[in-house]
Amino acid sequence: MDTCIEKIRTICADLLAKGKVQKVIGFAEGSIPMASRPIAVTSKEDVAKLVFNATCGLNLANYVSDVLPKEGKIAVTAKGCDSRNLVTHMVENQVSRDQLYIIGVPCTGMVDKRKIAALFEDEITDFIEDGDTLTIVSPQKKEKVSKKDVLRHNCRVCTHRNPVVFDVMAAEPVEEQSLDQPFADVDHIAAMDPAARWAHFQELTKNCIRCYACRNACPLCYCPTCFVDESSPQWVGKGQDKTDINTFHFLRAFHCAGRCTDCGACVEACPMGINVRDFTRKLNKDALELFGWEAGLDMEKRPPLDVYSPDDPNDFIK
Amino acid sequence: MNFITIDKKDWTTGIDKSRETYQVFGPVQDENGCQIKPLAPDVHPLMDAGVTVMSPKSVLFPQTQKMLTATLDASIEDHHVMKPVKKDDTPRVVLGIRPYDARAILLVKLNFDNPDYQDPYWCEAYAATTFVGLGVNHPGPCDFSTSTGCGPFSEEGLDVLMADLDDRYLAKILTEKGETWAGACGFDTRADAAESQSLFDILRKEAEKNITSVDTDQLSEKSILDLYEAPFWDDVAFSCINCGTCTFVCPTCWCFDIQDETKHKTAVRFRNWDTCMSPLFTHHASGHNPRGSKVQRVRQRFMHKLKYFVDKYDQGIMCVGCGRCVASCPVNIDIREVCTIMNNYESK
Amino acid sequence: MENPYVPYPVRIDDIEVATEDKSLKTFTFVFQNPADEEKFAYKAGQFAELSIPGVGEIPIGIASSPVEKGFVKFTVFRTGMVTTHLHNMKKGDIMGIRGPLGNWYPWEKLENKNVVIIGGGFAFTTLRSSIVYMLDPANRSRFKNIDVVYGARSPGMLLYREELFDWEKRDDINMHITVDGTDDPEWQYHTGFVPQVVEKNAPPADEDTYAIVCGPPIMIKFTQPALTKLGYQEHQIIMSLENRMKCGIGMCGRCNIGKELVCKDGPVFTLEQINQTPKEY
Amino acid sequence: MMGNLLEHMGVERDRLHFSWISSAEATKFVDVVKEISDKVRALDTDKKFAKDYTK
Repeated sequence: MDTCIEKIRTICADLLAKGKVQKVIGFAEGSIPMASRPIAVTSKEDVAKLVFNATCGLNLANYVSDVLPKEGKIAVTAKGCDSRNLVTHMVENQVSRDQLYIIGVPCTGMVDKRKIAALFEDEITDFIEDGDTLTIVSPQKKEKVSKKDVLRHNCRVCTHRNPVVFDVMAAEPVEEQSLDQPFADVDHIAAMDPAARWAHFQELTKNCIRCYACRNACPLCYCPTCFVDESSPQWVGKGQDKTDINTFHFLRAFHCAGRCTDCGACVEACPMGINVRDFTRKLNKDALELFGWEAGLDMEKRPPLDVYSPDDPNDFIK
Repeated sequence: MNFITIDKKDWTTGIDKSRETYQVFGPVQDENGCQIKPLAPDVHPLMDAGVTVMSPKSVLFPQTQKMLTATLDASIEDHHVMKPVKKDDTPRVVLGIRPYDARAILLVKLNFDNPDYQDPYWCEAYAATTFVGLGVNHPGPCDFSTSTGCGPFSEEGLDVLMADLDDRYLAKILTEKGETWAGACGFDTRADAAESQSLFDILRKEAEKNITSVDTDQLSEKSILDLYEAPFWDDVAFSCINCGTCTFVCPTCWCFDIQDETKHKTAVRFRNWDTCMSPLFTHHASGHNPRGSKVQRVRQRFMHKLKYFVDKYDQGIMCVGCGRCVASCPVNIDIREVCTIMNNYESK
Repeated sequence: MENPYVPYPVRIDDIEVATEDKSLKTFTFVFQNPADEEKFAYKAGQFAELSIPGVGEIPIGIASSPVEKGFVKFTVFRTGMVTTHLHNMKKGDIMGIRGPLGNWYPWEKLENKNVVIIGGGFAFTTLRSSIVYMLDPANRSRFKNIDVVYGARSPGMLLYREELFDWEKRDDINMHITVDGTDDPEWQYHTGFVPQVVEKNAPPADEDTYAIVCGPPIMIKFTQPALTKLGYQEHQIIMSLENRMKCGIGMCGRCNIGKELVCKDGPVFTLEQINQTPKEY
Repeated sequence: MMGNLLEHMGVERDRLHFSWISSAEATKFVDVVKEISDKVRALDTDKKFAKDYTK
C-alpha cells in the first residue's frame, strides 16, 4: 500500500492548490510504533504528513460530518469499509454526495495490533511495513511476519476491500476475497448451548470500563444524545453493574443493526481488547440471511429496519 | 533505611503468609491484558508484568463505589434518611505497584484529603493500604516518568521499593507500614545498606537511559488565558473521538459522578469515575453547556493536567509519565507532544 | 472521619408556588435533628445540595437568611430530573440537605459600604437572603445605602412579591422593581430590562460602593457595560456563578473555571477574578 | 433480529414477544399477557438482567 501514498499526496496537493476542497481528512504517522492518527490537512505543504499503512484501522467516515464546511467540499481518503460508511451517511442524510470528494484506497487489510503485541514479551519499539512483510522490533528481538498472518479478523473476512464509491482511486483495485464460511465466528457461538452463550458474552464484556470508545469510534453513532447519556428517562444505569454493561453493549449493537459495515473501528478503539463485534456480527449475518442486505453498498436503499416491505419476514409476531 | 533481600523461591510462601493479615492486590494477566486486582487466595501476582492497562487507582477509588443507602419504606424508622454504607477498610497490600503509580496516589491525595474536606471513602482506604513497589528495569516506549517528578526507581508514595535482581528481590523498607508488611511475610534477611543503595542507583541510571524526556519547565510561567486562547487546540483535538479512555486509564484522574438508583424500597447513592471528555460532564439542566464542543473538552483535560493543577498546588504537573493514555488512545493523541507545544508556546 | 456526603435529614414543612407559571416553588425545610440546624450555620450567598434519596442531588442557593431561625428555604426551578421530582413532593416528606457549601458574599468587605443588589428572573434567591440579612435590625447599621434592582418577565414572575412590596415601602432601602412588560394598568413600578433600569436608577459608583449581580447570562452580559458606565470597577462587581455540580465540596472536578472550582472556591467571585479565568460557565 | 441477538447472547427466546393488538382487542391483550407471563415463569427465576444491591 505504500505505493499509493505518493498518489494520495499528489491528488490532495492538487485538490487543495486548486481550491477544489477546503480540507483533506486522512491519516498521519503516529507518535508510537504501530500507531496512526486521523488528521485534517488544509494546506498543500502539509500533505506530506499524510500516510496510509496497515495501522490505519479507524474509520474516517466518523470524522466527516463534524467538519463539513458551509460551502464547498472536503476530501476524505476511504478504504472499502470507510466508503461503505460514507454511503450509509449519505443514505441517512448526514452528508450529501456533493459535499465530498472521495479518494478511494483499495485495501489489503489492517493489522491486529494486539495479535502482534502478543508475539512479544516486551514492548514493541519499531514497526516497519514493506508490502506484505512486517518487521517488528523490541529490545529483546526482531521479528519478520507476513501481514496476512496478523490481519484483524474483520479484514480477514472482508469482501469489500475496494471502495464502493469514489471520485478518484489512489491505486488499482485489489482482488476481492471469497469466503467459504463468512460467519464462522457467529456459527461458533451459535453452536453453544444458551448457558454457554450467556457465559461467553459475560466473559467478553467483563473488563469493559464504559469509556464508550467503541461507540465514539463508530461512524454510525452520531445521535446528538446517546441513550446511555439520556437522563429523563434514564434507560440504563451508569455504574459498573454487569446488568448495565450488558444493556449498553446489547443496545449499542442493536442500534447498528442493518447499518454495520464491520469496519472494525469499535474493536480497534477498545482499550480493553473486547471483541464487541461478537454482537454486531450476529446482526450482520441476520441482515444478510433475512433481508439479503449488506450495509453501505447501495446509495438508493435505506437499511432494512428503516423500511417496511410486505416481503419482510414476520414470523416473530405472534 | 533498611534493606532486605527476598529470594524468589521464598516469595510466594511469604506472600501466602501475609494473607493472614492483608488482602493482597497485584498484577494479574487475562486475555484483555494485565491489571492490578484483588488476588484470589490461590493466585499470585505476576510481578514481571509490563505497564498494566488500567492504573491501580481503583484500589482506593473503585470505578463504581457505593456511598450511601436509605430505605424508602415509610413503615421503617429512618426511612428516606441516607446513611453511609459499611466499608471494608481492613489492611491491604498492593504488590508490584510501579513508582509512577505511587506518585499518582500522592497527587490524587491532594484532592481527596485537603484542609477543608476529607473524602472518607478514599482516605480510609488509603490509610489501610501498604504499597510495595517494584522499580522499572525496562521502561517502555511511552514512559516519560523522569519528566514528571518521579522516575523508574522513585520512592515517593511507597512503603517498600523493590528491585528485581533475577533470582531475588532487593527491598528497601521506606516506612513503618513497609516494615510491618515485611514482618508479616517473614522477610527478614538484612542486606548491606550501602551496597544495596548503589545497586539501586545502577539500575535506576540504566533504566533512565531508555526514558524519553519532556520539558515542563515553562508551564508555570505561562498565563492561563494565553494558553487557553492559544490557536493550537483545534489541531490537537481534531482526531479525538471523545471517549473516556485517557481519563479512565490515567492514575491521576480523580473526577467522579454521583448517581442514585432505586430498586423496590432501597435507594442507593454511588459514585462512578467520570470523564471531562463527556459532554454530560458539564451539561447544565437548562441545556447550556460551558464545554459543549470537543475542542473545549480536550483543552480542559490538558489545561487541568498541565496548567491549572500546576498553578493550584505547586506540585508540578498532574501526570506521572506512565504513558498509559498514549498507549491506549485510539487516535494516538500524545500528551508528550501537547505538553511540549504548551511549554514552548509564546503568545503573539 | 466526618462524611461530607451524608445529608442532614429534613422534613418539608411548607411548599409555596412562587411564580404564576408554577415553574418555581419555594420549599421550607425543618431539620429532623435540631442539632443539625446549628451545624448548618450559613451566610448569605452560600448554597446547599438538596438530596432526594434514590433520585439525586441538586445544588441550590439558600433563599432563607441566617437571621431567620428554625427553618431553611429554597426556591427551585423545575427543569431536570431531581427538580421535577422535588416539585411533585408533598408537605411532610422526608429528604436531605447537605451544606452549607461554597463561599458567600463578602460581608466583611461590604461593611460600611453602599450595596447595590441587581437580580433578574429566578436568580434572586441568595439575593433575598442577603437583603433580609442586611435589613435585620441587628445588621442594618453596618451598611450604608442599599439599592435593589430586580426584574422579571412579568409581575407574576417576580419572586417573593409580598416582601418586595413591603421593602418598597421602607425608607432604609431603595427598591427598583421592573418587569419586561405588563398589561396591568395598576402596575406602579418600572417597565424595561434590568440593564436599562440599572443605568437610569442605580447609584453611580464611588470607591465605597459595591454591586452584587445575579441573573441569566444575557442579563449579566448587558448589565456589565451599564455598571462600567456608572463607574464601577471590576473589583466592585460581585457575581455568583452556576455550573453543573455533583459533590459540592471541590472533589468531583466538573465545575471548574480555570483552576477555580465554582462549588468550593466560589460560587461568589468578583468580576476581576472572573476576567482572569476562562469563562466556562 | 432483536430476538435473534438476545437468543444469541443466551437470553431465552420466550422472554421477548411481539404482537399486533388493536386497542379494541382487550381479550386478545389479556390472553397474550397471560401467555407471556406463563412462559416467563416457566423459564425459572433467572436474574440475567436484574440488579442486586445487596452486594
